[in-house]
Amino acid sequence: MAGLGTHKTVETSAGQLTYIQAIQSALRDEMERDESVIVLGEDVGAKGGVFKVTDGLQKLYGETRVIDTPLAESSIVGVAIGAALNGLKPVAEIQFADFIHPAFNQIVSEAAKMRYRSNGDWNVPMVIRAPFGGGVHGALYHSQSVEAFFAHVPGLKVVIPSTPYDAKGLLISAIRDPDPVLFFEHKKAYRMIKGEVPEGEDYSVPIGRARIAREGRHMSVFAYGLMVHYCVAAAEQMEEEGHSVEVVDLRTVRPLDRGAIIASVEKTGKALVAYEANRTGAVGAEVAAIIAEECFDHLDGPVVRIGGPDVPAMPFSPPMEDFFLPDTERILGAMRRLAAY
Amino acid sequence: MAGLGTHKTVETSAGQLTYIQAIQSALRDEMERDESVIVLGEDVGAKGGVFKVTDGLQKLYGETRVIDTPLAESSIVGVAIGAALNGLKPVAEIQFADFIHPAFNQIVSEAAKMRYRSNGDWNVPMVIRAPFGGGVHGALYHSQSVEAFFAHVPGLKVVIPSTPYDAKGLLISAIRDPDPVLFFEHKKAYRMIKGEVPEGEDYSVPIGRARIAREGRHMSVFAYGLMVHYCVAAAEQMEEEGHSVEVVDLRTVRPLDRGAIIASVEKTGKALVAYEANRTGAVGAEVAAIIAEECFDHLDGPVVRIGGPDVPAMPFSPPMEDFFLPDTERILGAMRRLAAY
Amino acid sequence: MRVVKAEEAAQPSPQTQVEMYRVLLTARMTDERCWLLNRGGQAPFVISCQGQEGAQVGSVFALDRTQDWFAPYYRDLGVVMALGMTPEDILKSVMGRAGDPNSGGRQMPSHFSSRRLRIISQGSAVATQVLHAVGAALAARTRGESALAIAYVGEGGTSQGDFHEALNFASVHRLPVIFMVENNSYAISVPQNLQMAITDVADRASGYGMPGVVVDGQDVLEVYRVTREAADRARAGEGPTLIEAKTHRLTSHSSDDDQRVYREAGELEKEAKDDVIPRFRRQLLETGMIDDKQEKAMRSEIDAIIDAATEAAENAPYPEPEDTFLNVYSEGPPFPEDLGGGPRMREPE
Amino acid sequence: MRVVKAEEAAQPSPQTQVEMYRVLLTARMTDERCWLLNRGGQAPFVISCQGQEGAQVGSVFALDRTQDWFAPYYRDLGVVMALGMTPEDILKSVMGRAGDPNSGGRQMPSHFSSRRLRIISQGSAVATQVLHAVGAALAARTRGESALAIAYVGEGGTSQGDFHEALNFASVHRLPVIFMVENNSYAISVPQNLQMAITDVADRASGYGMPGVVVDGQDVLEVYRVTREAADRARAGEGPTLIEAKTHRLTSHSSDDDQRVYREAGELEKEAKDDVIPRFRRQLLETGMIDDKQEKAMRSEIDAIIDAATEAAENAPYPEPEDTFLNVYSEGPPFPEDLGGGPRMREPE
Ligand SMILES: Cc1ncc(C[n+]2csc(CCOP(=O)(O)OP(=O)(O)O)c2C)c(N)n1
Ligand SMILES: Cc1ncc(C[n+]2csc(CCOP(=O)(O)OP(=O)(O)O)c2C)c(N)n1
Ligand SMILES: [Mg+2]
Ligand SMILES: [Mg+2]
Repeated sequence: MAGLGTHKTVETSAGQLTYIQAIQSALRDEMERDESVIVLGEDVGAKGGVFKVTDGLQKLYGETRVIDTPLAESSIVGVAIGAALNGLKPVAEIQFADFIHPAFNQIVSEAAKMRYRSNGDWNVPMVIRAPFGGGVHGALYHSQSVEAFFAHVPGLKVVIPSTPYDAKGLLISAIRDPDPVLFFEHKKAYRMIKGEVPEGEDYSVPIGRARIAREGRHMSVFAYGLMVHYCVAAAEQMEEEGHSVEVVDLRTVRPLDRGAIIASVEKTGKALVAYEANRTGAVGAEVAAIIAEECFDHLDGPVVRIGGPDVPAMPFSPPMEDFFLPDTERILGAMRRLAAY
Repeated sequence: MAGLGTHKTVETSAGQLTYIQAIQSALRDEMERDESVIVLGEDVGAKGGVFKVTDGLQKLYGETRVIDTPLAESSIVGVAIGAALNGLKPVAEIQFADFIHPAFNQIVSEAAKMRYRSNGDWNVPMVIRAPFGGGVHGALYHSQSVEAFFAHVPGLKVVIPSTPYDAKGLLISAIRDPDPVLFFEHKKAYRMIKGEVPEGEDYSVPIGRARIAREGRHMSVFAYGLMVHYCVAAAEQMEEEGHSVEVVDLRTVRPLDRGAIIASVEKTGKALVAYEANRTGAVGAEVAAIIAEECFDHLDGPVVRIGGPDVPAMPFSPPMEDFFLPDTERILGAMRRLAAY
Repeated sequence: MRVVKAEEAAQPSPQTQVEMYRVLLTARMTDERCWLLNRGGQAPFVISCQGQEGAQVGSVFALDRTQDWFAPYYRDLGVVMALGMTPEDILKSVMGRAGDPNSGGRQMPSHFSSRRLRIISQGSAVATQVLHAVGAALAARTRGESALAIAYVGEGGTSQGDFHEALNFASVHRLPVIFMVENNSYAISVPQNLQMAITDVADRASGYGMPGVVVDGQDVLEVYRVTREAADRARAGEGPTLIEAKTHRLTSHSSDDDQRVYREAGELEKEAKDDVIPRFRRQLLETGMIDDKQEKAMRSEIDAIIDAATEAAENAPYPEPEDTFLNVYSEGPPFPEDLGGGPRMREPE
Repeated sequence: MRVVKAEEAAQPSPQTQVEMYRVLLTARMTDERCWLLNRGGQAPFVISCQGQEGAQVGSVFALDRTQDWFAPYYRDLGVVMALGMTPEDILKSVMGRAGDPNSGGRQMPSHFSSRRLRIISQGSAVATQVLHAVGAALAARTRGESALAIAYVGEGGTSQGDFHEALNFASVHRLPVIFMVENNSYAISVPQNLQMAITDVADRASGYGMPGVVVDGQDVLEVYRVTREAADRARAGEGPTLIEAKTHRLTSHSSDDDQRVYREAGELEKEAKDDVIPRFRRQLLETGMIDDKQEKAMRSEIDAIIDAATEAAENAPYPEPEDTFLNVYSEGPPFPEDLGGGPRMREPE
């Protein structure tokens, strides 16, 4: 595991990087480029993070720029806010998205509202990184998808990349953004997903823009994070069955790319949203609501949602874990039914 | 102010109670009926709460059953959870819904998941009461509507009454419920809304069932809390303009009464959702998504949402506060446009 | 009450002491004006500094107002006035005018903010600002500056988890922070004995390996002295200090509260007798730093300033309704409904 | 290290001491079996009690297992076994079987729970359980029972706001609670000096007006004695106590961690030499409470039990996939999609 983490691996890999390597590379490039960027969190120093995302950074940039914090998320975020107000660009790591809740008040009441409540006098250029998502035997508290809580909060931006290219490009944009950005990394994608990432060159991907992961004419499927890959796989199967499915990778869940969502549905007339979070009240509901409000004249069928079941979280035992996580099969089934509608 | 608060007022009022009196009466009846019911929170004792909801309770039931807690919401909820596990039925007061966030982890990670994670061995019979909503010059942190955060969480129930009858009946159900219930009281309704409440008689209103506040044939309008009254007023105006509008008071936002929502839209063919919370990612999005998924064949128009603007919260200055809060006029405008669609 | 040894160095000059008195008076008289406006229906909400100005003004004058960072809470009118806020700034905020420098009329009164003065914007949730001060100190230390940060919080606020996490983080990293607890022995209606099982909040300091100091908050010069000592320690890299200023809340919690419901009349009278303003005034008269005539002149000067400020605030415009949409994010909203957009009102075509 | 005066009364009987040793051994040997299964690919995750069993077993035996309340954390295999959990219970949970009494295979291993044994279910978020123990104690006190509650937490967990809020609430209301901190000087990779600026967590107690005791966690009888004293205080209405047991984490944080990356080999060897099990064994042999032959017999008995338990667990069924929907609320789901319902798969008609 350690090997994968070091930036060495990043340098020697020729163009192709894993999702986690792309994130490591973005962190290192930005810390190299900008002295005001610091990293703080639990175990991010000597250990290099429980997933090794920050591996090697403390050796490179020292203990003042890579800080092992006490075990207290509210302080990680609250201190990052104060540091951001005084000129630093903190990248805070929450060890698992499931443990972001103790910092909820600092994120929602403070970071999100600082610019607004000071009428633009203050701003909080801060990134909060956290691994999320299931399928790694993490059970109830190491598998959660918590993005919906923050996608409801004006003042925050919420980014969830699905590819190494976007992971690096969006993390760079997040670090350079003058406002607080939550950056959720799918932990199952860390080593499973590989892809092209430009060497050396300084590129970034804009926050708030969706990406057409796969063009299609008969149906629009909206997803983000790991689900994008399952949706593309299902879409390819549908192609063989004679249905052309467009897969839109939202990439940012706040702000949602309304224009891209509406344009795709106006083209295809059918819409499906797939996500891993608890089905009710999630980001998928907002996507469906936008479509129901904006695309009525173009809709040829119900807006279908495939989400995680409405149970507290993903259980540990394999049969229940598999049952919880939406997969290619389940998405394919919904696509077939919607196509037949 | 004090006068209104005491249960005396409650007893002497003949059938007609204000919204706050109905809540006071439910609290007192349940504390009288069941020794295991306790009340805890900031200033709930000697002062009787900042809105006087618990006024007089400490005199009646003593300091062991009406507890002034330290100023720390996470401990209010965390201690209530532990007390509930050991046989009490705590009714915790969060002084303003805006200040529930420090307790977010205890509510979402602990209370909501206790039954599930113990496979049904443990349960948390607890109520969390909090005044919410705007229009009282409360500014950014004394006006928020936070229900969407909790309506996304399996394991929680979220109740928001709009009338004195429902406020008493639903609070009684919440206190008797074996699972954690969040009970949000609209602070502007406390003294503004009056209504019939049966004297003495022991009644309750089931959690999870919507109420048809006003029958109609041409359009369905879904709301909860104070917005219900604005919607009914707008619907009456619409009646004069020749449009029959049905207003559905959701009353519970988790679980939503899917059956009632679907039945109403199948009848009218048009749907509008009005709420005070930030528009994006709120309960209104889930209602719209349910309709888009279940009622496609019956819809004669887009599902329209009227929500609070997507800015951090309701500002203090009167022109901005008025601008933020959806009112009868704004709702009426949306009804007219949807009717004309 | 533990008191640290006196230091002549830590005595403000006569002229500074007179200046401190002027700020004390200005804060008090501005606050009194807010209550008048509240009764007159021009200010929906007032929350007071009255009684606590000594801890506020005494501490700010002991710090470096050209570089230090301040995270005050809603009682700290004395803090922000010592830093340069004017009665007009305050009255505009009490009346929710566009010209309110704290928030442009968005926040309740007394939610102070000014980037220019390094006053960190505060929300209403108590104790969150304590962590922001720690972060500001971390940033200053990272850049090798000699600036420090001070956080102000009530004794009730010390019950929040954030208070504990802030003291712990600051002490682990020996950051240049001063934690100033204004202990007025009430949190709205909750007395100290229901807030904590100890007499002195300062006793919490040893649990973080930092010095804890109790000071009489009604003694401006003592507050100045202990704050100066804490500042010297902080700048010398010796880490944070917890200062507890024992003080009094001379008004009800806010204009929405009536403390006679939960407090003994006797206690209120006793505290009123221990008011910092007459006490500091006496000190200045005895040491001859000011005479009766000068003091009266000062009061009428300030009165005139506050009258002018009141008129200016009354005549100042409200924000435009649409200003509600501004300053959610740095960029203008690319997606109106999502980035600070309005309720959707347009014709569904 | 402050140590409280010895009390003969607080010495467990010889037969109890042997019983305590049996529990120590059972916990240790069960934990070792979990690691074997992990290497064998039958257990995806293991998090260990190894090294901390003394503080766990010593404290439980000092309490009233017929009425007291327990809020353990994931290291506390020794606690739950002292309360009656069996190797089979544990192995079923490690293998995610339906018969896991803690969670029916829903939680990661070592997230203990049993209403029958008054073991409060724990999630993964550290330190939340400390407040639950305070609440359980409040309920017992409200009903006038003599039961107390004990919360176990690591020294890293003490950095959480909830730890502070729990100690504060319990001390204000003088509740019958014992806070047992198992200080193994690491939080995953973070050493104590980066977790807090003090040597003894027990020093935090005075900030809450409660007694703080440091005890050698490798000394089972000392842990028993100080816990008994805290329990007597609690039942006498004298309020909570903070006990810090100095102990060692003999394994990596979990099966996902490798502590050699961040810890010195020397430190690891030194701690291995201070293992509680050989130490308590020596004590029992010296006092003649057990002899070598009996001890060996005990080990093989336990081994046999664990072998049988392993087989039983391996043959135990997994939960049904659809069990995922159960126990979200008390009532069956009236609205399947909303109350524990499944992803919507039905034909949109
Ligand atoms: C998190 C949070 N909970 C509750 C409140 C409501 N509230 C406002 S001030 C206050 C009392 C604060 O007391 P203290 O900290 O002693 O400050 P003081 O007002 O006495 O100066 C309370 C409970 C709040 N603002 N924030
Ligand atoms: C709120 C929260 N943040 C982070 C984690 C991840 N985590 C699990 S255990 C642990 C270290 C705990 O250290 P300590 O409290 O000392 O207990 P120990 O493991 O040393 O016994 C961390 C950071 C968590 N479980 N919960
Ligand atoms: Mg106070
Ligand atoms: Mg530890």
